[in-house]
Amino acid sequence: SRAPEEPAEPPVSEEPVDEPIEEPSAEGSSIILATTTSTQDSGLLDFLLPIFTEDTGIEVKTIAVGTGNALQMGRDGEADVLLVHAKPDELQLVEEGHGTLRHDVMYNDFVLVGPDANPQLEAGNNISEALERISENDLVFISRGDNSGTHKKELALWSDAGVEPSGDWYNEAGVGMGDVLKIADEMQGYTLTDRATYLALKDEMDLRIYVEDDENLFNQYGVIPINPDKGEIINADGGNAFAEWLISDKAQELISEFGVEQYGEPLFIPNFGK
Amino acid sequence: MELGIHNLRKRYQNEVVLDIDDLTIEEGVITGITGPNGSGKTTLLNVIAGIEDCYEGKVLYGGKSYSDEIKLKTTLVFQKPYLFRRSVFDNIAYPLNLRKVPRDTVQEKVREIGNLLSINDLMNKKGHQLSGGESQKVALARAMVMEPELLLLDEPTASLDPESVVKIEKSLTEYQKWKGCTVVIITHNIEQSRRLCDKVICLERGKVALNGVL
Amino acid sequence: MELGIHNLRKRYQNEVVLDIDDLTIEEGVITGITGPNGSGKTTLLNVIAGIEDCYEGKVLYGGKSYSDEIKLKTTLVFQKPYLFRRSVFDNIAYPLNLRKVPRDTVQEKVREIGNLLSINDLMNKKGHQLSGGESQKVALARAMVMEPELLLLDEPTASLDPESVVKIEKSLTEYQKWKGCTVVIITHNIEQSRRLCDKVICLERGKVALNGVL
Amino acid sequence: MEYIKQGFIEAFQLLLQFDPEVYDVIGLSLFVSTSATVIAAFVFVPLGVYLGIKDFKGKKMISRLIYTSMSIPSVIVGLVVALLLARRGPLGFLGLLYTPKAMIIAQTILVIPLILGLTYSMAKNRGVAIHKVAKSLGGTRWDSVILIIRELRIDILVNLATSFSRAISEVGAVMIVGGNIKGQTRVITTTISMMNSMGEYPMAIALGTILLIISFGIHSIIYSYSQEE
Amino acid sequence: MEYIKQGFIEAFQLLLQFDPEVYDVIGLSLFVSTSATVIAAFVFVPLGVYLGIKDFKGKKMISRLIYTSMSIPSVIVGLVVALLLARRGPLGFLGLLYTPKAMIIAQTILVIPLILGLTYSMAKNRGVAIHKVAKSLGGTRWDSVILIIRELRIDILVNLATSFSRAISEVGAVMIVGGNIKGQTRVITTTISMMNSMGEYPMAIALGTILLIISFGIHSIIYSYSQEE
Ligand SMILES: Nc1ncnc2c1ncn2[C@@H]1O[C@H](COP(=O)(O)OP(=O)(O)OP(=O)(O)O)[C@@H](O)[C@H]1O
Ligand SMILES: Nc1ncnc2c1ncn2[C@@H]1O[C@H](COP(=O)(O)OP(=O)(O)OP(=O)(O)O)[C@@H](O)[C@H]1O
Ligand SMILES: [Mg+2]
Ligand SMILES: [Mg+2]
Repeated sequence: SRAPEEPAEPPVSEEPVDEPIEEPSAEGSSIILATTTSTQDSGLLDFLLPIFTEDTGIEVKTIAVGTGNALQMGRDGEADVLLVHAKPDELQLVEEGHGTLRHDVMYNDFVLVGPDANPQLEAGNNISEALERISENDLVFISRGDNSGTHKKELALWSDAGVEPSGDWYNEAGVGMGDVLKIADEMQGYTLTDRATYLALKDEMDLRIYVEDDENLFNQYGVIPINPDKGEIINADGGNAFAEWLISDKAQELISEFGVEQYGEPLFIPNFGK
Repeated sequence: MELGIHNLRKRYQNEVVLDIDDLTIEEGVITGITGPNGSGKTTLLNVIAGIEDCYEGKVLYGGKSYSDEIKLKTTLVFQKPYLFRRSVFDNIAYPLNLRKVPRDTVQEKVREIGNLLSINDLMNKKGHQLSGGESQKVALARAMVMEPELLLLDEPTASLDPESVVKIEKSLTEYQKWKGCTVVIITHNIEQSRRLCDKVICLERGKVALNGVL
Repeated sequence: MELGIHNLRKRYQNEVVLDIDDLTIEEGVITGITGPNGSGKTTLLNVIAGIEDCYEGKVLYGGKSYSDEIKLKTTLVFQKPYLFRRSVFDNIAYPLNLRKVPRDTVQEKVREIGNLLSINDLMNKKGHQLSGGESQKVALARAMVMEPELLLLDEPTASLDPESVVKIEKSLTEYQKWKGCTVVIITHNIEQSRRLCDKVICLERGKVALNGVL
Repeated sequence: MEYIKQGFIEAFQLLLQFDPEVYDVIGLSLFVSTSATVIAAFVFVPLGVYLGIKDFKGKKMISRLIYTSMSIPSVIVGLVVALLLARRGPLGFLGLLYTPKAMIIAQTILVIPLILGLTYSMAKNRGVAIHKVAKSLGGTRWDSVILIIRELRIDILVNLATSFSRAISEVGAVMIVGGNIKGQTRVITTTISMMNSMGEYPMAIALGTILLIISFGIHSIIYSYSQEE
Repeated sequence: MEYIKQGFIEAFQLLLQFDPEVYDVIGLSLFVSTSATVIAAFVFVPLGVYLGIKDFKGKKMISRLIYTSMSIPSVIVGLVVALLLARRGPLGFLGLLYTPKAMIIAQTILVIPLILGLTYSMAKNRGVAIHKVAKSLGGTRWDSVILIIRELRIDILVNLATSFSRAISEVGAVMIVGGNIKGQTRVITTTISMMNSMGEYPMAIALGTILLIISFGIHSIIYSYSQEE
């Protein structure tokens, strides 16, 4: 089959080698988007990107990695634009001059999930209290433990709750969200997860939501075009175009529609400018 | 063990390399097989030894067909001997160890056969480091030590020096007389077959061309 | 090519298997090497052929030491011949192809040598499917076809039938006379060395025990 | 168990639906891994044979290094290639990262130790006798190399099929240097890995089954070739 | 380049710091992969030799299946084992998922095709001659198997080292069935993979280097054993 050879010659990706800056418009170019696995695994990007390419003519190469890795790629100038969820780190990135600016794009929310039926943990919708009870009762907790956006969020929540998470009950897994959920299910433990991944895997597992809708659980995604000063190959126009597009009314609308059909509720809630 | 060969036909691809209607090899004597190169001698011996088992026809051992029991009483020394990568002693002891012969007896028997074939000074060498003639002697010793009722030899003295040939021939006849076993030996040496063999079969293009006493 | 061997010493582990102070092998004649099994004949031939290159001492070829040029003019037929897994024709043609001999000439030469050794009916068989004697003849043909100035033969007739032995001996002497090449042949057969060899060297325990005319 | 059964069924459905996306993924897998194996083989089969039959000082060390290199984790290969091809890396100007070419490079590096090691060990065991004969007939060492490759071609083909299998079934390196970009660098294993983390087990198993079917096909071809001989 | 250099330096720092956590990870890697290799070897080395020397109907098919199975992706092995061991799976009552035992099971399954395939091909090539001799001396087929294993022990050891290398350098299966849980199921490759996704490249390269050092050590041991013979 000849098909596979086509991508061997990506029509545009090599052009910037010769004419890195001259490109007047981003039309017909391609950008590298470093993002987290949750945006890819949930199917959001597969839904949005074809429309973006249609609108702007810019092709997007998505590299879905951990937030830590994505941020590092931004620092190294290996990506043109980032879509990640670790707000403090993102702001620092911009402050250090690696990114030009940062926009809020959307959020989804985290939920605390755990095994069916545990009266010890009816904490209402207060995440801090729930975490305290987990540690007091030595209930098994699974942490992402991999510097991902989710992991960073979790650590922040522990510190808000004034608990030092350590001990036999606290397991650091170091794998992706889906795998952590499976581990939690298997070990009958608790974990903090983004709602999208939970919804996707819910049917395979005996885990239910214990805490949700606490405003501390909001998971803000931001878009950051990378500073073109970092290297001559960076496609700044493309990156900016992507950021602009994501916060456009059209894209915000699309985001709010995504997932409604399958789960009855949107997986991500657009919030640019809110 | 008397050997009866009936309607034996062996092909490689389309070529018939053995085609023997009826042949009896007598018990308790030494039978020589000779014949030009490529006439099927080695193939015949392999068939008798049960090494080659893809052929038409029948081979009967004392009236019975090939079985595990017969296998334990039969052995073949190959034209190109293969020795194990261990000491000559272990090579010769191997068939005895297979038969769970007690250690002391093994020691004794190996020494005995080593004396008979004058290879006791090779005992500590490795099997794969021997010269052509040395390996042939060790392979013969390894076969004789198990005291087979049917001993099949494929040109066992081809690479031996004349002195060794005399010695081995002598040992072989003595041994055969003593044990009363059946020996089949392939040789190109007419003098040798005259000295050793009670009967001689001559193959030609896979057929028995001559069968009798020299 | 005259061969000069000086202070040659070859060890395996601690054992000295060759120990020759001074030995000359004359140009343009057939020299026989004999001696008991394990006396070092094969080892000596391997050293001369440049196959074995880990030894002390010197081997000189027409006064010069071993070189690529000499290698092209020298060949050895092993005691246990190894044939390539391709047709006998291709086996024999191999050394000619190595030397980039034109196709037609290759055809012709292979047929010629095949006639000489009566192996033309084997040409289409595969090298690894031959009988012991057949392989020995093919290996000899493969060596002779390259018309070496120095031809080394390790028991080349050990597995041949008597008729073939006569034929090969005759071809070999004729060939040697015709080309005037130097031939060294290991044999255990005293009759054979008497028939073939102009000079005979007898090895014993790695040393030259006899060197002269039979 | 249910998932596994379902996976098999889906494998055939997938193949029969003639979904161009699925065939693109399969095609790219085949293209990348075949290219890597062929490129590596051209240099490293001869080199492996050569090293196997040559005696030289330090051969012991080389042996150990060759065998050691066989255990280099594919993630590390991917990472190092990615760092070299990255924009700021020494070869960044080529703009190869996240393209099939980068995947071929990474897999080539990945199969080199395997091809080298398997060929080397084959030549050491069975090539030396052939080398001796070639030498005795006046051949150079390179003549021996060619002869050995021809004599042992079936075994070499099996070794190459093993290496190809390793390449087409690995995920670490292609994921890092390819990035699993839809329509561009997505191959069977990166898709499996993604399906797995999305909880779509039957689909993952289906793709795994397809991979095994491909491998079976390749071994069947080699096998029937070896029978013809 | 900088990352790579830094990685090497960090590798030695890591080893010399005697950080118990690092040594735990290395220890578990060794334990899991060694166990898997040894368990698989006990059954599948003899079986491989046996199949290699036996002539039977359907041998061609078996050949192809054995070689094909060598290309099963480790992610699939991990996934299937995880599905079997999961609480809701048929073996869930054993409670093995996310324990080192599960990792051993997965890696055993992963190396079985490799051990079987390499042994099988070795026996087919070089065992048949030995089998003939053993047969001529009155040995059964199993006697031949034992003899061949002893005669070709060095080659078998090299094959096992290759299989071990595959096991210790793979990440797909152990990641899925082990979960990379700190202090419990974290091995070298899962840590490398995690470090990579955290963007900590030098650390990843450091761990990769350590893995190669281990592998080099193992091959050195085998090598010096083979020299003694
Ligand atoms: N594996 C094989 N495939 C095809 N033909 C074979 C095979 N083995 C032997 N042959 C052929 O079968 C014939 C008989 O071979 P065999 O080895 O029995 O001869 P032999 O009488 O022992 O000869 P020699 O005296 O040379 O040892 C020969 O023509 C040989 O070429
Ligand atoms: N690889 C080896 N390692 C150790 N010893 C060896 C090796 N090869 C040969 N030998 C020993 O070297 C001696 C000479 O062997 P060689 O093969 O030269 O004898 P030969 O004169 O050709 O004997 P034959 O007439 O039996 O062929 C023998 O004692 C043999 O055991
Ligand atoms: Mg024969
Ligand atoms: Mg010899």
